[in-house]
Amino acid sequence: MASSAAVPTDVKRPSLLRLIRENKVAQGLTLISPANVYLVLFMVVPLILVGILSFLSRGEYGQVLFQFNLSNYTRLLDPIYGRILLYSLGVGVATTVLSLLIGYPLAYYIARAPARQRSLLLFLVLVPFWTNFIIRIYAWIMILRAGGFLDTVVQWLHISDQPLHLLYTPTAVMIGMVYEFLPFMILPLFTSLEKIENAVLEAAADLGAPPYRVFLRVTLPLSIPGMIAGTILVFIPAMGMFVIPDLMGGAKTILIGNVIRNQFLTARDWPFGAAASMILMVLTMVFTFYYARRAGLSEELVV
Amino acid sequence: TPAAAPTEAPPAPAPTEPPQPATTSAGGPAPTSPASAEPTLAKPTSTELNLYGWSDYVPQQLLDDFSAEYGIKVNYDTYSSNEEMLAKLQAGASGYDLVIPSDYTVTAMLNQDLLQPIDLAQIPNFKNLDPRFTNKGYDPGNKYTIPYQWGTTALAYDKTKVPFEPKSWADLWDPKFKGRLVMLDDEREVTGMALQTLGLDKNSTDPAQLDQAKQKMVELKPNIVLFNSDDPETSLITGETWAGLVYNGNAALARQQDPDIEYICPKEGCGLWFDNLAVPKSAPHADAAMAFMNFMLEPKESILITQEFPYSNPNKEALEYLKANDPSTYESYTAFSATNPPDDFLARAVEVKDVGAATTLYDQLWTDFKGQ
Amino acid sequence: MSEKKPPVWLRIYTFLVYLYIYIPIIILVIFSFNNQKLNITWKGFTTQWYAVLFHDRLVQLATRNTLIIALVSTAIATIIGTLAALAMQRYRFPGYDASEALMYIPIVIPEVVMGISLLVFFVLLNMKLGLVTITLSHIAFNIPFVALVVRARLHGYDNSIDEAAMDLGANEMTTFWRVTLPTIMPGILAGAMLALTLSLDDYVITYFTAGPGSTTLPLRVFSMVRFMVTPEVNALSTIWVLIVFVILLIGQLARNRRA
Amino acid sequence: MQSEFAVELRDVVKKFITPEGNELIAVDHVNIQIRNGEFFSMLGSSGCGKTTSLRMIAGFEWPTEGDIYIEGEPQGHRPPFLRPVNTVFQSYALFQHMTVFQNVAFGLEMEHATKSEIKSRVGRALEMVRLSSMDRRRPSQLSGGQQQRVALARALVKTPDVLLLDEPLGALDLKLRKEMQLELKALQQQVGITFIYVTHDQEEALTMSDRIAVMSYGRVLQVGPAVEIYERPTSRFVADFIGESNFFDGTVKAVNQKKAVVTIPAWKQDLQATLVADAAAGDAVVVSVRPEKIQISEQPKTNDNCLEGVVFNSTYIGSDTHLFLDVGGQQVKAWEQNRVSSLDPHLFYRKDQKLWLTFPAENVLVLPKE
Amino acid sequence: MQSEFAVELRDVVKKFITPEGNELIAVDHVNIQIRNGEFFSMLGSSGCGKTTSLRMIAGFEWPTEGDIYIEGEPQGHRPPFLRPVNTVFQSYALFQHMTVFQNVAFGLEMEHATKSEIKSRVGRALEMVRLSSMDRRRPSQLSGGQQQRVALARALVKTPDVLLLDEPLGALDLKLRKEMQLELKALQQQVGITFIYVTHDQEEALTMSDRIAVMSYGRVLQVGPAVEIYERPTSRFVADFIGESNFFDGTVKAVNQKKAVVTIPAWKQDLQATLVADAAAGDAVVVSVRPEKIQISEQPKTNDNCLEGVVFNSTYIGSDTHLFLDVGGQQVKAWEQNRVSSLDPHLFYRKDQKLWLTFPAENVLVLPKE
Ligand SMILES: Nc1ncnc2c1ncn2[C@@H]1O[C@H](COP(=O)(O)OP(=O)(O)OP(=O)(O)O)[C@@H](O)[C@H]1O
Ligand SMILES: Nc1ncnc2c1ncn2[C@@H]1O[C@H](COP(=O)(O)OP(=O)(O)OP(=O)(O)O)[C@@H](O)[C@H]1O
Ligand SMILES: [Mg+2]
Ligand SMILES: [Mg+2]
Repeated sequence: MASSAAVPTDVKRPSLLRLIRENKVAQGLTLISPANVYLVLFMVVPLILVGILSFLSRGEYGQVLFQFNLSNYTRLLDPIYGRILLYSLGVGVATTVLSLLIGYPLAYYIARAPARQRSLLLFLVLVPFWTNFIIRIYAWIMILRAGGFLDTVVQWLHISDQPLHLLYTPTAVMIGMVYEFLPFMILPLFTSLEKIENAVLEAAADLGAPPYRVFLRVTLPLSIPGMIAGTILVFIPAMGMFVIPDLMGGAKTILIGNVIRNQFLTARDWPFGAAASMILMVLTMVFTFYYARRAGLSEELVV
Repeated sequence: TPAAAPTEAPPAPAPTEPPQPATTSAGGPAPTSPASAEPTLAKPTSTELNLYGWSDYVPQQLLDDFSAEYGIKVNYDTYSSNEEMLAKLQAGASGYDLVIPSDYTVTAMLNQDLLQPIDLAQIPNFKNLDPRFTNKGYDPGNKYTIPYQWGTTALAYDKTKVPFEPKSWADLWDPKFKGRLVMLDDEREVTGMALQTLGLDKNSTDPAQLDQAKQKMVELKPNIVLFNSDDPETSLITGETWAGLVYNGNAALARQQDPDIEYICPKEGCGLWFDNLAVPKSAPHADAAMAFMNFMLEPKESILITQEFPYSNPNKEALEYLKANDPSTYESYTAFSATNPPDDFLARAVEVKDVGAATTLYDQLWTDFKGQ
Repeated sequence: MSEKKPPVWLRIYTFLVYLYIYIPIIILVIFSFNNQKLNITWKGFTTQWYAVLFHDRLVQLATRNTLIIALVSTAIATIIGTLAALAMQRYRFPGYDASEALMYIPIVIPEVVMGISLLVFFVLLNMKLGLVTITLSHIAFNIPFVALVVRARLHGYDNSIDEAAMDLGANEMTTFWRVTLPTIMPGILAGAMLALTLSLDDYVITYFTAGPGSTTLPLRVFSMVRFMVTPEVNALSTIWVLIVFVILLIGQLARNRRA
Repeated sequence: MQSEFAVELRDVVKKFITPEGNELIAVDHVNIQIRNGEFFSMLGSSGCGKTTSLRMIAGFEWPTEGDIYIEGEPQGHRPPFLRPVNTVFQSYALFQHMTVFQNVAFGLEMEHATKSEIKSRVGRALEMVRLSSMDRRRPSQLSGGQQQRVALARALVKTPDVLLLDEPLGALDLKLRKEMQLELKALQQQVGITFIYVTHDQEEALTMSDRIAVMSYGRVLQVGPAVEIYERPTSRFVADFIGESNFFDGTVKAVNQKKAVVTIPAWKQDLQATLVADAAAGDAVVVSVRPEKIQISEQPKTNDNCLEGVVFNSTYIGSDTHLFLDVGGQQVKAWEQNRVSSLDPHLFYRKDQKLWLTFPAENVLVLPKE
Repeated sequence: MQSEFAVELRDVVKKFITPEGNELIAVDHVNIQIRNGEFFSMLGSSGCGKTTSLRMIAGFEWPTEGDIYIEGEPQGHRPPFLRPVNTVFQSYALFQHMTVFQNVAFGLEMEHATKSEIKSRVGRALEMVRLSSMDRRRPSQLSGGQQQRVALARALVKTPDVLLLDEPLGALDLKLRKEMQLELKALQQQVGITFIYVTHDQEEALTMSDRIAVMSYGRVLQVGPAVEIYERPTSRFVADFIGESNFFDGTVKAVNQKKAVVTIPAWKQDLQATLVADAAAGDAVVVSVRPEKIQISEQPKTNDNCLEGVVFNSTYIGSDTHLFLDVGGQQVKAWEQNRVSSLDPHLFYRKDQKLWLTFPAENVLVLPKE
């Protein structure tokens, strides 16, 4: 850097500016620090509080006693929580798979539509997603409940004159869950499908592959990153979701989300709730990281 | 006034009703003269009141009247379960002047020293209350709370649908009810019901008894199609359910839509609850809160609550006022057991108490029961 | 392939999925004109609920709060998130992976936990709960989503256009404002849209961080439907959908113009 | 092979509807017959319909009118995967998610070839393109030239009757492109498959092809061997598009079999010329002379077509020197090969130097005026 | 302009740390002096450090050692926006969100020029590149060649002391590239700005440059005018990289001033040759002969360096024919210009035809063995 001293204009500039200008690392840190500082302050610190909380214990009247112990974690060893966790996993998986099955053809259709139509079609997928969550759910309840819209249609079509009694069944829960998470699956799928050039598909056909084999051997594999991103965005929240199962499923079962919520809102056993959420977080963290690493999550999430 | 416009039933022309109290209370001091004559009754200096209450539980008209009378702006923020409110105050949330905890929640709050005492001398209208509903176990002498509304949790059923007329909780275990019952999504009420069915104390903390209750509940599970604490009446109206454990309010609403709905306290007993106004320790405008409690007890103000919400009113003067000014509403109020339970009904009603450490047991039981 | 349209079954399927997506919205709108308080079955046409809505002071207050929170938090989150995206996409620095991990936290923690932990946190700082605390929380969970989307857009950004700007005499600041920013604007807008959506729709976290007088629309709507689903909420959401349509439509047109 | 022709386009028309909604005739009544085993090039400027024609042969597009015959069979709307032709795409269109081996094997798997057969045939194909060592790599780990070879192997391994190549070397840089040209040509002679080669690089076409079809605006202007196309273009467009040429307006003065005398008004002088298309005395025509055919001398020559010119620019490009002269107000370019070491100054042409140009009569072509 | 040199690289070294963490010397003790107003090209194969050198002059990178002088001033770490040079990027790097006009105006706004001044200067710049009519379009609405011209105008409008161009024509197709080459050259002569032109296309460099620097692996091998580089390369690499050449191993037999006699063992024969670098009798050397310098005759010539060869391949490329002959077991390529109409068959060389090749002594260069 000795030579630089020979350059008057540089000497004049404030040294800090020069430091930043010449140091890529400094630039990177400058840009990232606002986010890091903010997230550490408003995410990490609060979570540390929860972490500490998970080692304390519940007072008789639901207040938090500063008695350090591990009982909250040992209590989680009770097989019932294992069962609940598995059940929640099941709901998460079912939702993810169904959204994938329902969303994939749509994403494919949009990705292959003429460029002019694409953004419109995509935007149509997003609109309902902008209304209020709870209202969407109640709309579905109105549709599914006995004598509701669906029954009316069914009777009008003379398919059956008996109410279907769909509401408060697992089917209803799935209808609601998939509805809620579909956009999160379609968006990433769309972006990865859109990236596939027509020429590659033509090449496959040219090499003797009939359409279905073109799909299985080329389209599908090339859209895996999108599937992974979509899976993360759907599976995680679906696993923690409990409002839909409660409202549309009749609250007859209990999910990990309920367990955590109940600790804070009915049993008022915050330490135990904290412990449960710590475990859940660690699990999802591991899951996400494993997957996110395998598919540049961000690259697939173009809205 | 639009706030009341949606009220469809009771037949009383509720939309036109509210203005009268509004106008009268404008010239309020006259009728309340005995109270306001009290030299000790201080006019609040605060200009704001942060009311933190159940959603849709305090009539907009009442708030407007209060503001008109005292020139105090009321912020009405809502919660939808005692525990939501408790969670926030327990965490130390401050700024709220008035909350509406239920009986057992009062106990919990007192134990955590979250409430501040109230000076009954500041609340002359306390005398309007029916003694049956004051001086309760959770707050002897009403040092901290003023009754707001009360009600029951009991058995509602559609008499045209049920296979037979249920007389006791035990009847619900009948296979004929398979997939036809609705239950409050509330561990204390449901477990309590099971305990009562077994002839045990609704607030039992004995692990063995609770375990029995659990077994009993598990047996009932096939008959339950829905747990819902918010609008169980809807499923009764649509016929998705025939019977179930609900709040009196739910039963009343169901009755408005469907006259075939009955509401009884089975022979094993049923539930009883009280909602009260209380002032958090951290309240910045306690004086306004006190003023509101007194104002709310004015008969023509208190009755607004009954006209808009289908619960029971502990204010006997208010009911007298209703009888005088709106007989038809009074009629339907007294006629139905949900709003005006007969004495034998009340006699069997047991209120839920805070069970302290045992709460964990109930939660564990509930988790096991649902996690089956 | 120009004249080869997608197979019939796929077109039908697509139509059905769109139907699935829109039926609830249609029902919602229809029942906003239902003349029955316990909005269960169709009882006849009325527009009274819109009148009710327009006089509902709590809803108006809530709308105001919601908009303030959503706009402010979106704006700030978009700025911070965009900077982060730039850092992540263009630079390597110590603690890179840690920063990335940090970004995933809000995506993976259960909302209740996030809400409670923020509540406890604010109380310990003894901050007055209200619009400020809600906004702070929304910014927190919005930053990662903005960063995620903007990053996707930055992927494949041609750095030489920045160099070109400097070469033509623009210093770092001018280069950023005049060249970098406009170029990645579509990505930033997309990110902002996502943030806005999440902020407008959030219930749990908002509930715990809310204080006196800071009720938002989701909170209000939730308590409205909690005990009785009156058509008023349908009317509310009908208007909501209308506004959203207009907003998105404008965004859409803007995007088309750019393209 | 029952048919004499590997591929035949009979009166093929292809219309597109442009996004703006108006009709666009991309291929306009094209008739081409491509013989078995020949290296056939389609040459034309961007947008003239080369790719479209190729895509119709491959089956990605269907003719609006007319039909395409492969080995004598009409193809109609037969889908690509049923046609005995394979394509090498300009963008290569490799499968990024497969290794080099899997890419090449793909086509054979579609034929349900046995594992062992696939192994050996893919092996041979990769050898042919000298990539045996890289069969485990992914396309992203290969250089442009290597990816190009994979695309080639992938198509060749199917041993199609016809191989279609759409500007396969377009993406490579000059030096590599020249290399690959020779390789491709050698490969074609080795495997004996019919190649249909699309390019807009005329030098490429000349170097590699047995026959060339020159296209413009969807029409075929001339079909013939490289030499014919270059030495005896039948239209000004072809003469101009293939290689470079000087053009002068003139009128035919006299015609005698294939010879003609043309007057160039600009010079008030006659040129002895050769007829390519027929023309009659009095016709207005264009005369075309290739720059390298022009003989430069410092002294006037006695023979015909010798004119005086003045150098106004001379560009040294190594093997040749490009001279730009002014001949009676017309610009004329002439290429001189630098046979002897151009270092000794007297060999350089100076600006404003007077020189004599001779246009050999057999290289002065008479073309119809357009 | 106080200094004789527009740009000077003094002993410049640039090291990079590769992602794998090992050190890479991209530019290795380079010394170059570029005169005011000259068209200077940097030529070299991919990865040899051309772009890096250019980026250091522009100020996007800083030398690890040595320094860069512009108009005699050391630049040190001065940022790009303070240097009197401008760059035309290979990727054009146009601002997609601005119109053509705004793109060109950008640089002037940075100088805080007045509205009216900007308007007139941009107008002139666009005229210069013949885009005046398109000033309202966006880059995405322009063809490659047009975008290229915008990039050019954008840099030129700043009237820099030095213009840096990094393979500006790399992305254009052959015909357009040739056109733009002449245009650029003309433009440079018109505006008289110093051009530093990076390319890996030797023909391009030869056509356009006043002087060329040939680079390889970060080092400069030879700097000189096109003719010198082409006709008198001082190393085998240069001879091979610039144009094409035949190379034969041999040993110096005798030296006499600039003349030498070299024995080619393969042929057991001596060649009269010219010395480029000095060599002494007995040295093992490489002899280089350009294909177009070789004279072909059907009868043996009496003069020196005349050898017999057998044609094994002849490729017609229009203006020339490329002959590949076998001379005593060694492959020799010779370019013949098709002066006379190649249509008459006897003018074609047949495979296996015997021919006589003469290597003119002044074009047989003796290069050091590497
Ligand atoms: N799918 C399509 N829809 C509309 N027009 C098209 C379509 N495909 C090609 N065209 C038009 O048809 C004409 C011929 O296109 P084609 O690709 O065959 O040209 P080309 O000779 O291959 O040009 P290039 O050398 O640039 O590849 C062009 O004007 C093009 O715009
Ligand atoms: N930022 C960098 N970090 C590490 N190595 C680099 C960097 N930039 C260039 N290099 C290396 O320096 C060497 C020279 O690169 P440079 O771009 O100058 O080559 P070039 O002559 O321009 O090649 P080309 O003709 O392909 O553009 C290459 O090996 C390249 O990989
Ligand atoms: Mg093409
Ligand atoms: Mg380069």
